[in-house]
Amino acid sequence: MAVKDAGQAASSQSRGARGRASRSAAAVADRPPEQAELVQLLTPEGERVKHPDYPLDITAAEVKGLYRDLVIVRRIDFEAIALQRQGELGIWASLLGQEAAQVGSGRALGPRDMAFPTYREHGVAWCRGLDPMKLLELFRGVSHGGWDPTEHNFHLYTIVIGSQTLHATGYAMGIQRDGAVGEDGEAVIVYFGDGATSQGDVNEAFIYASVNNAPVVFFCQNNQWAISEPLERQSRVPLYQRASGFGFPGVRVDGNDVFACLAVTRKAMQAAREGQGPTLIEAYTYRMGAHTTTDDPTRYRLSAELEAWKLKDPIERVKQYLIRTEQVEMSFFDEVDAEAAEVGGQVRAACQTMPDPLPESMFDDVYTSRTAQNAAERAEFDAYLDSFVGEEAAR
Amino acid sequence: MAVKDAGQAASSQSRGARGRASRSAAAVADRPPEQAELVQLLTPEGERVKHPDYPLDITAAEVKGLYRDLVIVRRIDFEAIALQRQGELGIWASLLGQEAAQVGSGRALGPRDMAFPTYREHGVAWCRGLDPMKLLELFRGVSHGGWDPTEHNFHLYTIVIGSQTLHATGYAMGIQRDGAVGEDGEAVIVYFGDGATSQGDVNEAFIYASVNNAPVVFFCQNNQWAISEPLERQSRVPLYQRASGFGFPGVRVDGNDVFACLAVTRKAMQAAREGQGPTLIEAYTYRMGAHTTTDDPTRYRLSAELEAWKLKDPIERVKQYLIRTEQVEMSFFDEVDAEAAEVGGQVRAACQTMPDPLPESMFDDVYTSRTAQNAAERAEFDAYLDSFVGEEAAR
Amino acid sequence: MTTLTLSKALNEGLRKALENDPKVLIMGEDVGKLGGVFRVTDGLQKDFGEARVVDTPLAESGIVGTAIGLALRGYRPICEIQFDGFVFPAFDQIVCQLAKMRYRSLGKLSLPVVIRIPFGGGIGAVEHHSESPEALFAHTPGLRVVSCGDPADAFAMIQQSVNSDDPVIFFEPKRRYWDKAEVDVAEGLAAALPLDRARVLVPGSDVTVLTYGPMVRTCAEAAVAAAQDGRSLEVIDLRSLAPLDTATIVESVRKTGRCVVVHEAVVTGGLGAEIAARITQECFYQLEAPVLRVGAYTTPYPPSRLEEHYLPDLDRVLDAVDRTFGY
Amino acid sequence: MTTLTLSKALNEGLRKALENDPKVLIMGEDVGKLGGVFRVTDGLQKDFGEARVVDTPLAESGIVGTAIGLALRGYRPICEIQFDGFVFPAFDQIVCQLAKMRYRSLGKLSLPVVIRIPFGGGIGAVEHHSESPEALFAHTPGLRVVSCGDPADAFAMIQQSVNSDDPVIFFEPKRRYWDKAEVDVAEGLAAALPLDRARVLVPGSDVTVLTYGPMVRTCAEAAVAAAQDGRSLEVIDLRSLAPLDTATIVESVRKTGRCVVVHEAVVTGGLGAEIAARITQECFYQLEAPVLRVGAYTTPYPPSRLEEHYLPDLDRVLDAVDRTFGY
Ligand SMILES: Cc1ncc(C[n+]2csc(CCOP(=O)(O)OP(=O)(O)O)c2C)c(N)n1
Ligand SMILES: Cc1ncc(C[n+]2csc(CCOP(=O)(O)OP(=O)(O)O)c2C)c(N)n1
Ligand SMILES: [Mg+2]
Ligand SMILES: [Mg+2]
Repeated sequence: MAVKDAGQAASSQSRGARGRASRSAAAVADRPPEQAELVQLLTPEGERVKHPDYPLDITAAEVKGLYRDLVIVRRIDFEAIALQRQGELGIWASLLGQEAAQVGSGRALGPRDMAFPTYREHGVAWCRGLDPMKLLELFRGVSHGGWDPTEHNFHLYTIVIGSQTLHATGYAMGIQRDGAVGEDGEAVIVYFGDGATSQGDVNEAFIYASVNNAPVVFFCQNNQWAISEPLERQSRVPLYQRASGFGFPGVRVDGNDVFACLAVTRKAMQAAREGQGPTLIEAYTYRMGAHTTTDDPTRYRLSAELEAWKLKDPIERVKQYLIRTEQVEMSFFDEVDAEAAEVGGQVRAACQTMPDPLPESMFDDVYTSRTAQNAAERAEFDAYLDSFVGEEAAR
Repeated sequence: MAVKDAGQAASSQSRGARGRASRSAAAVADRPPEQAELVQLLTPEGERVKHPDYPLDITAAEVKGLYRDLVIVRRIDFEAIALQRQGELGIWASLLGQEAAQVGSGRALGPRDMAFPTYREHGVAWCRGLDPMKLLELFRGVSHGGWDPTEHNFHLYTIVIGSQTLHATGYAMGIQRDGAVGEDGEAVIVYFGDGATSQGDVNEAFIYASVNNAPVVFFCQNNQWAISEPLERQSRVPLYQRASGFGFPGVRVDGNDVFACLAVTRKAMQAAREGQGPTLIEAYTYRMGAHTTTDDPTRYRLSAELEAWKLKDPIERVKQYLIRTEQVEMSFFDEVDAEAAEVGGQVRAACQTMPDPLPESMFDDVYTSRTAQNAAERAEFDAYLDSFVGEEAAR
Repeated sequence: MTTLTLSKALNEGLRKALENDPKVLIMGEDVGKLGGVFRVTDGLQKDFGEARVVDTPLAESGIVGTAIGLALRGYRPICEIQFDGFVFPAFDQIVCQLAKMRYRSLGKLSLPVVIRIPFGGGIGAVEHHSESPEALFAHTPGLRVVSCGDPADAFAMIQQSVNSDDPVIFFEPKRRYWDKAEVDVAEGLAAALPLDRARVLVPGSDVTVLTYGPMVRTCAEAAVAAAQDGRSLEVIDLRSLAPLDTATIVESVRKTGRCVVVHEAVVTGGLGAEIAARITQECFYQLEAPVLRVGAYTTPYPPSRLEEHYLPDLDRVLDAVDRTFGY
Repeated sequence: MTTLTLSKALNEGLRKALENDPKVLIMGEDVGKLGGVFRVTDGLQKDFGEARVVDTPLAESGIVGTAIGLALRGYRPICEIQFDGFVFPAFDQIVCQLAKMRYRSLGKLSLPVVIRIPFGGGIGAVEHHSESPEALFAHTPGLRVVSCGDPADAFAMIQQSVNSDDPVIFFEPKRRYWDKAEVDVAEGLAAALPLDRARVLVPGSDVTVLTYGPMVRTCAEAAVAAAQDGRSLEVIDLRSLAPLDTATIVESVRKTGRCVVVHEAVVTGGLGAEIAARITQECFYQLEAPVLRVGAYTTPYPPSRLEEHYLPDLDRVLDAVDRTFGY
């Protein structure tokens, strides 16, 4: 069929050679080759490697702490998936595979820094000190979030893709106006996915951040997939390069390497705090699970890909490193597992006994104070509910 | 006042050193220096210069043609401003200073190429063969455009900043599906301003164009101002560099040099037609007049800036080149002036006698066929109008 | 006749549209291999190729904006917006460009673009996945806004929408995707009710109940329940929300003298307001009671554990019917 | 008392807000040196600095999105959208984020953001510069939507909006920017009518005329004209479009028994629909005639040479008043 063929031609063009080399006046020719440097400090085999720009002095206690975080957040995630299967949660967005990106970046934050998550940053939430139950409330349908973002400097989850990047940028502009940039400054980190980079809002955030030189770090977890769409549907060049077009630095880090994520985020946050403006970090990682518990990835991706990434597991390499460097007793791993199991058990128990919100609560918090209309509707609702009480009693 | 100071600190940071050099892993360090190459083929003094990537063989007749275009579009613009002052037009957006960018790019198009303008592309409209009256209809308030875009492959003016970049990209995706890419292919050019580069839509267009490798040329007339806002409010790096972040070439051209605009656009269009995908062209120019006839630029910019740009006038340099190279008799300039005056006179006369649309016409073309509601509202309107006829007769 | 879910009926309708006209395209997030999160486009990319069933970047303004460009080039794109709550990034392209291009061009340009939006709640979803924004589009001249209430209409109306040279915002009642009914897939569109016409679903004499989308089934059930109480409801599925089929509505209300409008959207400023205002104007002397509106309360959509209280249901419809007899 | 144009009254109100609270910011396109295309922010950047009166990039979603972030950090941003037709790129941030953040956070977060929008037609402008999109916001719970009709209200209401901890969409009647009236600039807000209250502008007894924004003056003039014909109009300036001050409205209509709602927006699905539906429900037994709506026809905004026919004017208001006596 003619049109179909034309279409195929169109799509093969987009994969074919683009003849860029012959266009020397074009800016693109000056870009670095696409095999971009991936900052890595710990290999999948657990070997420590050095990087000139990211020296990382890390104590055994710190490494153990990171390992503990990684194991616990994976366990919480695991429990949540099980709870969803049992009908206790409406849905769950798993972080499986992204633990290092989240724990590494989350542990790079100071208490006064502010974090803006998407809907998948359970590991960051953990690092910030948020009670995991708050996350479960959301996925259970008991609240839309409802925690106090100022308590742990961890904003509410944002579901509309990309929106929070502008909120984070505005917040960072507020830090500037508060005079809180400079020595002992504050900064913001905002999380988003590879798919999110296509949204207008995210690109506008890059613009507002760069023209204002705002203290915000854009942390993109490139987990290779936006639901069923591979990265090629969003970009034909590595995502960290996007930043250069807006005039600020971009860096790609091994997102399964908790050391590298920690070091790269620390440096970018410190630069932001000191007034050096935004950085885009692309954490190159992989979504090991389904997009959410309602998704079926077997429809769109090959298991071979998954298998390849399993070899790069973010937790295993820290374990190997600890073993290799003899920084721990073997019992340490069992202790962490036991602790994780306990946290998991608490999560499970608390979720199963979580009460539903009161029906009338749906009328609360629409405005600062209750409006006449809101009060009238609520009264109408109460009366309506009451009308059943008699009926039920009569039965 | 503390907050004010903090704010000032914030804004001075954005101008100060950003310590980029010390962040070597960052992509930005690999970018070319900011004194970007500006493609120029004709100096302000009218001297022809060569550029290795843009050889331009141009006959005397062609140069004369370009000169004629430049003078005539400036004259139409001049008439329109006068007509607005006389109350014949509601508003006018002047192209003064941008003639070369528009004529150079406009003359680079083939008849089958499609152009998507903003609201200021009167010079491109001229090159495409659109009757200037159509533009005046819009600015007079007689229509919202209303010409047939397929007649001259020149789309309607678009007023919402940036929207048309997506339309152009979609159109280019249609060209791909029609199999009209390749030898003897078609391509699209879309115009937008420096301010427009901040809109989400424009950045989304870059994404759609690049992942599809669509045959579209993004032609940004950087006239240094978005109404009262200088370029620094939109970007801290040259705009042509934006493209590299999306993985396609960007090039900066002297927007007051009609030869360079012609050559650079020709090459980009040809690349697009052949399947090499999008290019961003930044035509570096200057808005010599007010943003529109209702604007007062003395409120926000210094006349010195204007004076400096006057020396780079896009028409004068072609005239000097023609004189210098002795390609024309001096009478040629008088002939062109006379022709321009005649076109101007026609425009003036036609505008002054342009009838208002019929009141009932406002009900037309909402849907393909008239809906019952539309018919009812129209009938109601007719009856209402009729009710005055009696009254007026009675007076 | 085949028994199809509403989702599958849409799928079959889309398949016909793709078969009938090579210019028809489907575009959206995850519409390809995945077949959309509700599987409405299941299998279509496999059969029609990646150039006709297009997984787009994650950017809704881009989806609609490029669809407009494709339409200008002669294509007939069908855009999928993944959930109701994610149409807003595309709002500007829809209301300023899609809706106005014909008018702007004095009729020289047509934009035969369909925007499919799964809408409404009741599926236990998280925030932004249960919205009912149809009134925002119905207030925008130049758009056709429709919603299907059952598989047969889903099958026919999606094809009619694709055939329309006007842009169509096509609202799909997501909680009814799994409802089944008989659909005549072989049948052409000749016998189908025109896209802009309401349908008297249940004839009746005491009260007119006007509804659309997910509430069609609810109201049909209400009619059955009311009949047991000896009350005869005339249930009308509006189908076209803009323009409204005022003739059918008015005819019914003139007959019954009572009217209840039911939708999931927030009552305040919802489509029910327009319908009530218009009916009151046209049937002032026939109305025995004011037109009552049943819909969501004037709050954001609550967490899903509360949605059964928030959304109208059979009881609230019957309650309103009762109240119309209180005047 | 000083004689001020509505534009200058807003300017003075904004100045007070900036003076009273260092957290108040103004942000938008061209609000700095230029003072906005309508000069509403004239001189404010000069006096309060670039950190408090901010020329933003040309991106409305960015304006509102970063304003939300600034509000989360404790600031009180006032965003200017340059024209009504350019608010749509920010629509997503407004309806999904700004309107819902308090609800989402169970009251823990406030977003005291004001979005100023010059709206309406009648100034001979090109496309997208004469829109009346207020109904789209009034259908969105969580937003306050207000409009001022004269300089005194402009001065007070803009300050009240800045003081509100709820987000406020503030519609400014652009064709009345140059209307002059006495304003007491020295006076504080204590004596001002609360932001959510309607005002009986012209007391009367025969017909209630409800309106807001640019049509306030038109309706006041209609009252004068009607008085000459011996008809007494009660003109109410709604001021708050969401939530509506139903008490004031209902009290008036119960008294007059007749009502006309006037706005520039398209009648179909406009705010008048909600008002008419609600009045009919509350005043069913008192209404002598259906609530009539006067507004724009159901078409896109036409070229400006036609706008006098498209927009409601004094004659069309009087015509509707006449018609309410035809029942
Ligand atoms: C504006 C918007 N459009 C669509 C969606 C539906 N949606 C939810 S997640 C998702 C994919 C996100 O991909 P990515 O940004 O890579 O993040 P990831 O889920 O992989 O972490 C989509 C399309 C949404 N939430 N918001
Ligand atoms: C979405 C949108 N926002 C705001 C405006 C108002 N506006 C019209 S022109 C303009 C400046 C445009 O600047 P630029 O893109 O540089 O183009 P130029 O006018 O300089 O050619 C603005 C803000 C608009 N038309 N559309
Ligand atoms: Mg992803
Ligand atoms: Mg400009």
